[in-house]
Amino acid sequence: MVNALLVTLILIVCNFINYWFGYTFTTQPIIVAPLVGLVLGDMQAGIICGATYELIFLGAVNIGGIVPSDATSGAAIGTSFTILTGMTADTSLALAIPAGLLCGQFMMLIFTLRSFFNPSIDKLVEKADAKGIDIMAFAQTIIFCILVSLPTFFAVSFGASAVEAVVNSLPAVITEGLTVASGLLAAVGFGLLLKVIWSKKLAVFFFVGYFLAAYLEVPIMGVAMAGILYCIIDFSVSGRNKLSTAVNNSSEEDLFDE
Amino acid sequence: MVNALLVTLILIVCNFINYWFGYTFTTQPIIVAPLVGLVLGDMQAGIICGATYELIFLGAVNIGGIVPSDATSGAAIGTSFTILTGMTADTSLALAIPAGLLCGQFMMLIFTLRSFFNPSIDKLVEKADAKGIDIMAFAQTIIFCILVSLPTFFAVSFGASAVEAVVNSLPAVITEGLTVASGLLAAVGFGLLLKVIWSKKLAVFFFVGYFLAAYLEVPIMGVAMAGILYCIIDFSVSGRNKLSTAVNNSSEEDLFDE
Amino acid sequence: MVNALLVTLILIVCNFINYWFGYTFTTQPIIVAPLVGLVLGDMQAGIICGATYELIFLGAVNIGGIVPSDATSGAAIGTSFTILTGMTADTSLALAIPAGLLCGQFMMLIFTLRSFFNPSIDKLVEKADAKGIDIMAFAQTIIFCILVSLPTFFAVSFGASAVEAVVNSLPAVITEGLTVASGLLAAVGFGLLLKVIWSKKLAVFFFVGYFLAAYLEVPIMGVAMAGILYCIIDFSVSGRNKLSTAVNNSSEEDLFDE
Amino acid sequence: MSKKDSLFHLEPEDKKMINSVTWRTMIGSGPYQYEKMQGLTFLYAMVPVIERYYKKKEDKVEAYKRHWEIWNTTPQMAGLATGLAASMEKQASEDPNYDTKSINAVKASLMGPLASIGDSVFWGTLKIIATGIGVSFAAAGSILGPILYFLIYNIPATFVRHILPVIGFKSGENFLKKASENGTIPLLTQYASMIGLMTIGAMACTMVSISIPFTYNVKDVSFTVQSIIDSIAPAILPTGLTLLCMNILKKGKVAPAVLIIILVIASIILHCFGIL
Amino acid sequence: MSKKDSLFHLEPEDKKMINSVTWRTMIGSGPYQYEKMQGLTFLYAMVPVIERYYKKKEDKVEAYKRHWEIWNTTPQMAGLATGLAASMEKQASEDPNYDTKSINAVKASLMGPLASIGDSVFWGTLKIIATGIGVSFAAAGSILGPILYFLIYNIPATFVRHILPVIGFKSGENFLKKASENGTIPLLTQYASMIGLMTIGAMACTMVSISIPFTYNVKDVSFTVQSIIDSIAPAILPTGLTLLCMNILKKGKVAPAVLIIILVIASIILHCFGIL
Amino acid sequence: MSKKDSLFHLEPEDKKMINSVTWRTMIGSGPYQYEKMQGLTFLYAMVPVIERYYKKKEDKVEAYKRHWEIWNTTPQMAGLATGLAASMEKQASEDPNYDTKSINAVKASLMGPLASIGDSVFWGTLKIIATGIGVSFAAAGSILGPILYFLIYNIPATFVRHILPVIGFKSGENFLKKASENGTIPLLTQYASMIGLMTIGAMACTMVSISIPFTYNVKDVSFTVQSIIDSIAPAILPTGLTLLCMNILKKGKVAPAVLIIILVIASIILHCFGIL
Ligand SMILES: OC[C@H]1O[C@H](O)[C@@H](O)[C@@H](O)[C@@H]1O
Ligand SMILES: OC[C@H]1O[C@H](O)[C@@H](O)[C@@H](O)[C@@H]1O
Ligand SMILES: OC[C@H]1O[C@H](O)[C@@H](O)[C@@H](O)[C@@H]1O
Repeated sequence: MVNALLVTLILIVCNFINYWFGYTFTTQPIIVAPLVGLVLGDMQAGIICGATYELIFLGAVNIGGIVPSDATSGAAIGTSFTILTGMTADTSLALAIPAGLLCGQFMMLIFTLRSFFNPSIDKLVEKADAKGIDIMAFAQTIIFCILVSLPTFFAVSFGASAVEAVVNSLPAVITEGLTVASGLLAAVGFGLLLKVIWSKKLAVFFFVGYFLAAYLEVPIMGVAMAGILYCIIDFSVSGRNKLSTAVNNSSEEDLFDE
Repeated sequence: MVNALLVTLILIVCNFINYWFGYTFTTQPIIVAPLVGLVLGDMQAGIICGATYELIFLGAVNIGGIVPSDATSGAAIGTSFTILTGMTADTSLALAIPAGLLCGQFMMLIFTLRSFFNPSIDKLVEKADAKGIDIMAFAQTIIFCILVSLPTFFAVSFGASAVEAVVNSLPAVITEGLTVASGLLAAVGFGLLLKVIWSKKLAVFFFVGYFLAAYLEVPIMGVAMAGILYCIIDFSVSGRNKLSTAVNNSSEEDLFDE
Repeated sequence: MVNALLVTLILIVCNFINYWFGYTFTTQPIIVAPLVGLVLGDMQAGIICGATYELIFLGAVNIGGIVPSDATSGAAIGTSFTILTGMTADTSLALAIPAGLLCGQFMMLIFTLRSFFNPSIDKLVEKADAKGIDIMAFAQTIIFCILVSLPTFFAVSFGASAVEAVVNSLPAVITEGLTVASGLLAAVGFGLLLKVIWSKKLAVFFFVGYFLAAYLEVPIMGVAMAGILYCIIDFSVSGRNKLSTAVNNSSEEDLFDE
Repeated sequence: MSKKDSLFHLEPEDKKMINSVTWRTMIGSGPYQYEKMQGLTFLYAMVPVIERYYKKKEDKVEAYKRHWEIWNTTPQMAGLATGLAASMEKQASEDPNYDTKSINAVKASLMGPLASIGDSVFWGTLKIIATGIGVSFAAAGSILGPILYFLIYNIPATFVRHILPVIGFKSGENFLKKASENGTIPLLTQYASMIGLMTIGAMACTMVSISIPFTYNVKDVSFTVQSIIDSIAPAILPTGLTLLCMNILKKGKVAPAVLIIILVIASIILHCFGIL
Repeated sequence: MSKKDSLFHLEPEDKKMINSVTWRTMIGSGPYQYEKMQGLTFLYAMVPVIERYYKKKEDKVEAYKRHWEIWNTTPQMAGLATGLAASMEKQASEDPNYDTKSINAVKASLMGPLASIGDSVFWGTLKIIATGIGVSFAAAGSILGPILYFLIYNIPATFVRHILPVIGFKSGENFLKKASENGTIPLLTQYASMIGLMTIGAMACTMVSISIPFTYNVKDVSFTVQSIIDSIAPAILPTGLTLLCMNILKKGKVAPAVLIIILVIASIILHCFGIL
Repeated sequence: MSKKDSLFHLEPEDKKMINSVTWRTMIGSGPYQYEKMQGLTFLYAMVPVIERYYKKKEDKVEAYKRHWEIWNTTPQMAGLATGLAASMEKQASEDPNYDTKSINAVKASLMGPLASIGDSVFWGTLKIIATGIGVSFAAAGSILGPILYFLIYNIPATFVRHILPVIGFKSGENFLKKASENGTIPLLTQYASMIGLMTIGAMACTMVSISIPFTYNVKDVSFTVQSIIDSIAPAILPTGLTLLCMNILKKGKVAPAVLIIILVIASIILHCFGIL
């Protein structure tokens, strides 16, 4: 119970820092899991869970309000059970994945229900009630942070013993299969990201990235750098800069030039 | 004799599959040699000969009807003697290379003599004799396949013992020199290929390929991929696609885009 | 004394070959140091000093008549003391660096004082005295070569024992610090070179070079090659060659094309 | 160029207001809902602007109404719009003939481009870079993992969050007009997408792990299927699977959650048969 | 786009005919000769077309004559021409005013471009890729060598062999006209050559092997000439030799066979002196 | 193209003169001074030209005066200018109406471009390549270091030194006019700078060595600061330091010599604290 409360508190704080300060990504598994580990007394395990879940939930990103999976809650629940019942991070995927999926649905439910407050906002607007708007914005955010943390509270409070029994009885073939799945799942995430950015015309750059990483073994920072260099060359050397000088001047090349 | 017949049969089949089914490259040493090895009872040796000869005869390609060397016969003869007399694949180059050269001349002789049949084809055409044309096409192809396999038949039938004696008496300096030559000779092949594709304007891409392979150690598939990516970018991003949309639409980028 | 004379002679010859035959770079430490080593009886040490100083003085290049440091004298003095007193090349930086700096100032003094001869050249011109001009040009060059070698003569003649004492008394922290400095100092040199070539528009290529070396580990020759290939493609393929054909024809692609 | 003329210089009064707008803009998706999306955020961000420039209550009400509309973009990018809206509200408050409809028109036109630039830069590139580095430390159990992750992502993000409202406010409408006319916005969108695609292409093949352990023997030499695949093209399975997922998701018939479940089950089954 | 309008959809009757044309086109260089080159192949490929569209014997004869002409191109690419000729023959058979000379004109204009695209794609790129992978397995004695070689080459080649006649038939003359007018054909040729040159450039430096074993000693350190060359530019000898061969062959004074013999002799001699 | 028309063919008389000009041009910075810079070199290089074409003493004096002016460019490149000046002097001696002012105008206009091409090619690229290879051998104590350094630099440099005067003389003014009109010179300058920047960018990160040995321990795992930096971006410290130096030098307030001293002192101090 105390554990559940502590974990929930961590979640609320992480969510709040993320949503109130401009998407600081403190809700990402790699940050949530170590903190959960910290309050449950095994930060090391938390860090390792964080690494595992970060990749699993890599694509569970909220784009356009579609939440394929709530990575934050998934990571918190997975890490809690990993530490409380002593499983490995890989096995706990059997919990983290479904937990993330369910909580994701719950999150989208909140996004839907929240419209019920719109009439009262209309009224605040009619009265030009600045104070009221401020309160409403804060209230909606903080309540959201609490609500999305609740499932984790219930899961950790009541689930531990049941979960332990279930997970212990999983046959090896399933836990191994889960390990395999843990390698695969990032594909969904990348698929979701790609879906948003993909365009016929630019698709070739996906393969350029593939080429750099697969054949030249360039690390990801180098790939991004290559992309930026290409864009700068394309813009400023290959004569694409028919744009007004105003724009040109504010481009990044100024950096090293007074 | 049985060996010679078997090898010749393999050659005829390989040639026929190549020439009747749209250049399937079943005439390449890497495919012919293992099959010859198979019928002579040492497929393993055949595979290794195939690897050696494939590189030696790499550029012995029939472009514009010019046959610098008949790789198929060269490989068949070389493999046969390698297995029958127990030399190494490298030493047998002393046979495979001249055999290939001679058979290449013989092939071009056939290309020349074949014109003698043209008057009879003229007649078939005058009579709109569809059946006759069909037969003529088949006959010319199959007879060609048999003819180009004959030198191999004679070489393998009568050459073995003589060859064994000669090869055994080669001084080490020559067999070693042949090994050196086996490394060099692909240069002629590449030279022949280059001769066809080379142009002042595009020559730079030869060196791009060199750069990718020599400095970045990109394997050949990666080099081809780099080339394709460059072309797509050049076409669709750098604004070269002033072509009508019809063409543009059928370009390969559609692949992943409904 | 004999040593000092020998070293000075080497310096004069190196300088003369450099300045009379079109900047042959015989004044670079990598060439001067081994020769100094040769006359002092330990060429091996000279070669290693040469490698060390070449990097230290890498950017001490005379661009636009600004001499940040006289690499030649610095290398000669450093190498001499290294061999004569038996220090290591790294420690001798404590001498080579200040020596180079001082001699650099001396060199620029010569560049300034030399203007005093201009009136007499005016007179030679008025008289169309070809012979006189020839003599003047030769005299100015040879005297310069002797003058810039003098500081080294004095340093090596009189400095050895004093230097030995000083250097021996340097605490470890300083000699180690000098080794650290020896790694850093090329940055000044590159900074000087960059200052000259840098432009907002082309700065991106500095980072392209960085990318190739740091991420793809391309050696310097390969980087230059990549640059040349890029320029050729940019010129002849990407349609930048709106230049008259005259120019186009003399471009380097002709090399392999009759 | 004197400091006063600089793009980033603000008078103290303006600075105070823009600072407030900046922090308010940050709540981004905090009050997200499907009807007005981030509408409440925009409204909330405009409070200091409206309170400063409008004195009459009816003007205030009108202005508040204007900003209580649907709004949605990448939170880190929204500042350009709120800053711009602030400068437009200022003009509107000074000029009675100002066409206030243009304010919402500009907002509407900015949503899409800002979201597509922002989503590829922040979701598609920056987050992935941070993950790449952070996970490599975290997997080794080092606390540096989360710390580097947080810093690598937030240092540039914080910079963007704070500079965009200033740019929006200072450059005003003109900026937008110029930027769309001369093609800057589509070009930036394209560049952002290109870099995003490159990073995802690179990450998909290193971070999605899938390999076929199946081994077969010819005589005494043994080959794995995976080694053959690798010799043809390295990491082609992860890349292929990623593209497959994208295509499935694009068709829209399978929800991401369902796809995840399918993949988990498929992994278990294929593992049973020794294929994965 | 309904399936019927698709570029690749054919009516059953047409499908049967094109199928036959496809297989007949494949005999390519089978009946090659220096006078008519692959002329007999083209004639043979047109049999089902002529027999289907023309009823009168004189029309048939005329049509057969038309295709008993010199023809030569990369066999894998020829389908575009035979397919196109089929569609033109169809129009000619329906329209008495059809200018049948255009059929041969089109054929003549296609030979060059198809050969140059085809030769660089099939000889210059695909075969070389297949060799690169196949040989690496075969040299280790694995049967995978020939198998992968065969598949890597023939999977794409088969696709091309079967799709081109359909494209040629369906898009008809228009395709060709458009393609030459808007520059597609020269552009494709250029792209094919570029990729071909790149692969050959890459292969020449990895597959041609030549090195100078000559070693010399300075004091107790020993250096090989090869290591010096490598430090200046890796694989420069194979690349240089390849370019040299090309230049010699280009001048046309030395036949390839002679060049091969020269190189073999040179190798033996230089090896005697310990240089190679 | 017959040999006579070739760009590089010279009549024996001309050959003798240009040869002399070539060798004289080489003294380059030998008589450098801050007032006339390499002016004496140019004057000296023109001696055989003036003595050949002008017979009257007053003409000679006038011509000598013309070339006793400020001149400065990369010594290896100067031949283009002296060759060109020779051809212009020839015309001037033949045509009494020749506008001799144009000779100095041309010289003046060439100084800048030649210096910027030459400095990036010779100082920025070629010297650095030679250093990269030479030092790697020399550091291992091999005499090959200086030898390769000398050859790698001087083989191309000698070629350039000898060919430029011929080009300058043969192509005459026209060359220059065309080259500036059609943009060759700015393009060449740009290309030379690009390659120079690339090589320096590459060398700065491999030849400047700076690393932070500082190590810290978390539990029993120990991390060095350097390994963290490397995982974010390899060799970012040397590159950053180089750019910092450039910026400091560009501002012009700190002389190179002073900067060197500062860096040496800083190295010693930072090393004391265990940071470097
Ligand atoms: O797509 C734009 C934007 O939409 C929503 O507001 C959220 O999903 C954000 O994360 C996203 O950036
Ligand atoms: O060059 C076109 C074509 O010519 C001949 O038909 C043969 O050599 C083919 O292999 C080649 O593709
Ligand atoms: O900058 C042009 C030129 O100026 C001076 O003459 C010297 O510093 C040369 O080394 C340099 O190349």
